[in-house]
Amino acid sequence: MAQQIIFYILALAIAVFSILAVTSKRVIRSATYLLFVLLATAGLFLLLNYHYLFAVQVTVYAGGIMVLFIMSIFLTHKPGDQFITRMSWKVRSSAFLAVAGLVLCGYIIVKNVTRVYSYINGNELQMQDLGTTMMGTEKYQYLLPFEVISVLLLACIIGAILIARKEKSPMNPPQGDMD
Amino acid sequence: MKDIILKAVPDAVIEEKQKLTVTVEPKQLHPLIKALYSNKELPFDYLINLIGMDWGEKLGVMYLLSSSADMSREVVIITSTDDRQNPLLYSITDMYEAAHLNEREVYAMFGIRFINNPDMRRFLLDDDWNGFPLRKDYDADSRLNPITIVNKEIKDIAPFIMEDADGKLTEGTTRIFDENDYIINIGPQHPSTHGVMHFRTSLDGEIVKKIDVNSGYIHRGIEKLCENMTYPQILHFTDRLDYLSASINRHALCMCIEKAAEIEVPARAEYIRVIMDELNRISSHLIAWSAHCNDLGATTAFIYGVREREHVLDIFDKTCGGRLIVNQNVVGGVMFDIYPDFQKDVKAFIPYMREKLVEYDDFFSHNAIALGRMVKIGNLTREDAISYAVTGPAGRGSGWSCDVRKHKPYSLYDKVDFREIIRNEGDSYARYMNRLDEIEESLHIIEQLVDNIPEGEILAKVKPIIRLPEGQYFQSVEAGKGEFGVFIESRGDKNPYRVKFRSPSLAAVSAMPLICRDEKLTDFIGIGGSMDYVIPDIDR
Amino acid sequence: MNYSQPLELTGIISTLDTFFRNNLTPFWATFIEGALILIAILAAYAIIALALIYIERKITAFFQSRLGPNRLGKYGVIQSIADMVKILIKEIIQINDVDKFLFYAAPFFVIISSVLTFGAIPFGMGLQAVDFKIGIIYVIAASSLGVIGVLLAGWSSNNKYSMIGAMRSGAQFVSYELSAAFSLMTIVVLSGTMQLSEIVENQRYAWNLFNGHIPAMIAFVIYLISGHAETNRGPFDLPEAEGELTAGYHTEYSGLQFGFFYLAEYLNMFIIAAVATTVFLGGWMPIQIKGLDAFNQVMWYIPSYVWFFAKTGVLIFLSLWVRWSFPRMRIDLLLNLEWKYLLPINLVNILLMVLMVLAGWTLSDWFPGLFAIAP
Amino acid sequence: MLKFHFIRKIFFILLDTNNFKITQNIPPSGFRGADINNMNPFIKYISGIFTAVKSLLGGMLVTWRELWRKKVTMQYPENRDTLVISDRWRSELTMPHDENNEHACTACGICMINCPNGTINVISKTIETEDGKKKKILDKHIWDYGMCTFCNLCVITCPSDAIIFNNDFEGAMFDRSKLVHQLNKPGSKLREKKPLTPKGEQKAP
Repeated sequence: MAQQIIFYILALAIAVFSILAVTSKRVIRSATYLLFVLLATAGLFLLLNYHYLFAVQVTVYAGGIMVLFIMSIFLTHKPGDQFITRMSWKVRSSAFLAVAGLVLCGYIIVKNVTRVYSYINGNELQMQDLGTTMMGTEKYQYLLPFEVISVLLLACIIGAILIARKEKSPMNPPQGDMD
Repeated sequence: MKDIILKAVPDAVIEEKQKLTVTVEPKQLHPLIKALYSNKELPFDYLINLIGMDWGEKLGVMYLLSSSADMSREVVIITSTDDRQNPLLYSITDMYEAAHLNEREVYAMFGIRFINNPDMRRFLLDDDWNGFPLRKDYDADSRLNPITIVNKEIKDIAPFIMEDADGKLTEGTTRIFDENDYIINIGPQHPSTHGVMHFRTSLDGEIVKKIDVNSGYIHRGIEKLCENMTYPQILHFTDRLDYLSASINRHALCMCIEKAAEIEVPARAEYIRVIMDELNRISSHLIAWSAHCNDLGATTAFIYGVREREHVLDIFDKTCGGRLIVNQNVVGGVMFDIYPDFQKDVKAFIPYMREKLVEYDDFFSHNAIALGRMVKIGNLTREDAISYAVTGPAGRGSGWSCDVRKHKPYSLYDKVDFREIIRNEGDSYARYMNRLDEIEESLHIIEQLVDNIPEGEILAKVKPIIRLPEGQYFQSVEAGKGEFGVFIESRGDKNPYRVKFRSPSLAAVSAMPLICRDEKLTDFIGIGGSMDYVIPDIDR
Repeated sequence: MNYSQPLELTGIISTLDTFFRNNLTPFWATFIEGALILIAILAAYAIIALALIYIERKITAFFQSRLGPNRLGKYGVIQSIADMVKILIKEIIQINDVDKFLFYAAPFFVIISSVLTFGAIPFGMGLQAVDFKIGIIYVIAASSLGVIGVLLAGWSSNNKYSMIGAMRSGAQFVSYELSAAFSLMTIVVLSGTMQLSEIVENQRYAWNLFNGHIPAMIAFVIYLISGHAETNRGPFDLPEAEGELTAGYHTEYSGLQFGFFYLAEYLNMFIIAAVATTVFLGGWMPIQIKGLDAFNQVMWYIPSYVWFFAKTGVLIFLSLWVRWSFPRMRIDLLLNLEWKYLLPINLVNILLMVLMVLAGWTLSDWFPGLFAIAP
Repeated sequence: MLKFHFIRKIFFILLDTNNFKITQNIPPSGFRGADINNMNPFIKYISGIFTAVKSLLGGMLVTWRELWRKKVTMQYPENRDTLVISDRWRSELTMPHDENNEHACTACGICMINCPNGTINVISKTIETEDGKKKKILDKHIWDYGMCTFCNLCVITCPSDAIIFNNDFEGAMFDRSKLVHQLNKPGSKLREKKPLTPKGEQKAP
């Protein structure tokens, strides 16, 4: 019963803050509401004893992505200002996309409901298994994708630095060697 | 030198007073100073003091110029205008950066505007102040300038008067900051401005783009007050200028009066004065060190420095009953003789201080973080130091030999042996190390004097009412922050006609916008600590 | 492990647990136990914070040749309680032109993140509220929430100083979190588990600091530095650098809201020390020498929480010592330190540790008779 | 809302390594580390770390030693009995009265004239002495503690050494009007001429 109560509280929080996140007129507040949604989701994982997912959700989404979000919102123009959505075709198309996404998710969930159920009732995942799965080279193990993604990320980082440096160059002509 | 002057301005009036004095018409002022500034043998590139004057019907300015190479060579240049309604004189800011704030101060106090000065706002006073306080016909009625409790917007618009090639004057305004600048206020109420200083700082991210210096929040009108007081009464004001070098400042004023009144100071008094001066310098440098460290974030260092200073203050306390405001020098000698244990206390202090200097070295001078915060930060070149008239440990940190004690020895300084500490790096670290080394030199001076204090009187015979003969009198000393100067114009009364103090801190503050440009905001505070200014010295 | 441990709290706790389970339905038993744990954690949080504030003021004073608080109570011991009362009854100043919701929410982020982390610390045998299998990741995750509070506080205050402080804090936190996490990961490689209780258990005869010798020591130093930087203290207090930013991101806060930031700052210092103790210095485990049963038994008489707080106390003292000896860093020096020194060293270090563990060069591999747990 | 322009800038600073000053290339004068100019970059990097750590540990050693030294704090209200205030300390202007309630002030007003900021107010009254001569004597000698700058001019100029500064430094009051002191005691009168003591004895103890 306790689990159910907590589940309903979390579900309510997710629902309310999701709506607030999209209806708030201030982008910085939207980001904060989104953060609450992500935290509540992490709470759901915790409820399911998915500790690793919980921690990853908090670190990556709440700690990492949201810090990035907030910092980049600070960098945008006037984040505290209320904005007005004028172009209604955008609203309509997003509504359509949202509904489509909902339908898709619903379909997948309904289709796989039994399998999801068995996952939930399964044993807690061992960290060792997770580690070997990620770093292994056999079938259903992910070393190659892991490495590919890290190379991709490295490329992204280098690209970002290049772009950021370009911004300065007209004011700051390159001085001698760049070490 | 006379040749140069006469060659530049044939009809200049040259007089041999206490200093070589040249009087010229306003039109000829700029060519004359230009000639002095740019002569090859001994360029007069150091503007010691810029003094506004009100001679009754005429308003004018006196320039005390000197050469950075040989500071004992000085020349006084006087110019004046009859027009009391709209007095206009020519600016020398194109040669001397130090003239900027000084000319603005003269504008605030006398209403003289300077042609070609790009920023002719009033310094030390509000823009809407009624009247010009240092004029003789100033109406000090408090109803004219009521105390307001409403916030005043600070205007970013600076007026100027420019003269073009064919002598046409145009008035205009410039903006100090762009509209899109991100300006933050460092001060007037700020933990690290060392007083009530107001730097308006425009930032580009963390980097300081431009600084606008505002001061005058504690301006007390000391120069005006002096005009209505007798000479002994003026003395106690000097303690309240740069309160950290109280004794040294007062020494300067006393010497100025003594020279003018031809009073011979007893030898014992001279010894006591110099020892007190050097102790005062140590305490001033200790505070500077502590405050600098504190500005860099090392609170502990602050407490250590103040702890050592306490020993100096105890000696002051026992000698003359004052700690910060020492109140020791009077015209003709010193107010109090040394107390019986004076020598013992001083001699105990010297080894103690030496030991602590080593400790400071271990604690802070080589700390990797501190080095990162000081080395190559706040660079002030020798040329800039001279142009901005930054003297004292800061000027000597830029490689400029500017110790008044060496160049224009006064009191006993030609008899004692000490080194002038000069570093050539010109950064915060050089200024920092200079202070610590100067503490050692001061200890060395005290060591030579303390055992040899001659017996005798401590006070010369002085008339009860001191009247200085008519004339203009100058005296400079090396205060803790740099060259402190006193100028007195006397009309033979018991009151001075005009008193002006040269403030070393004003020069240090005026250099701040230059050396802080393109530094980080964090370092701006640290550089401020390394320049070591004291605000009451600026807000006289 | 059948030494007698008369002062441990495990007995009381298990008695309570059996009592509740026998007399109540499982739901209510869990509920009441949860509530008790929550109260205990919050009480410990407040008490430790008050104690730390007093200790810091006192030790700082001793470093600075002063006496510190000495007016309230003997040696000023109730000074920080008086300060707490003062902060509680202080007015919370309403500020115009702030984003009210975010402004009031920000302190809670900071304090909740530190309470969450606090709950995972093993204070002693059986004294651990949350013991996940992924304990270390949990600690990293929970502590990473705090920076959001700082960012929001700085932004919503609508004050330029606060804003600069918040931006500095963001840059600083994001950078140093990497180092802190990597140095903890180095030890995860060594002990082969992320569960804090197991990590403590594994250090019975050899602390990780010594077991992993060189790489572990490097990791230890890096963890202390970056942990220090994460808590915005010591030479890394740029976000609130009172020299230039008056108080940085919490300039506009007053009363209890400021109290939250203040408490969290001290508790974060404690948490960093506690995690370092747990991971590197054997946590609550008493000093044990294999083979010397008499000695071990004597050590066990000292309760485990005393061991824990003693070790943590040493690290806190270290942190205070560093804080009051050094000047403040500058933002570029700070980022230099992280990106040019700590992170590369850390990456090399983690590789070194992996090689060491694979090659069997740890102390417990070399001298299994002395240091290994299993024979 | 200008701040966001600025914030964008701050971000670029963080990314722009050109802004990072390389501070350790040239050792400043008095720098204790090894000469790091002519080394290869890797050794420079490593030796930089060691020099830095060494200097930091040196700083920590100083604070460590300080931890065990005697503290310098004076605990003021408690140490009243042992507190030494220098004899020359100027705190409160007083007019010494002898056992006959007599003082030395002739109400000449020189102290009032010499005071730079009007702290002293000497109010005199004219009475008729027994032999019928009119004589100016002191009525009230008013001194404002709140305005005094302790410049000591009144004391050194007083021709009859009637006033001195004493050592009672605890002069704080809750009411500003209490700072205005009347120095002569009620009913006191001018001391009869005594053989003159050499002037200046009292001033410089």
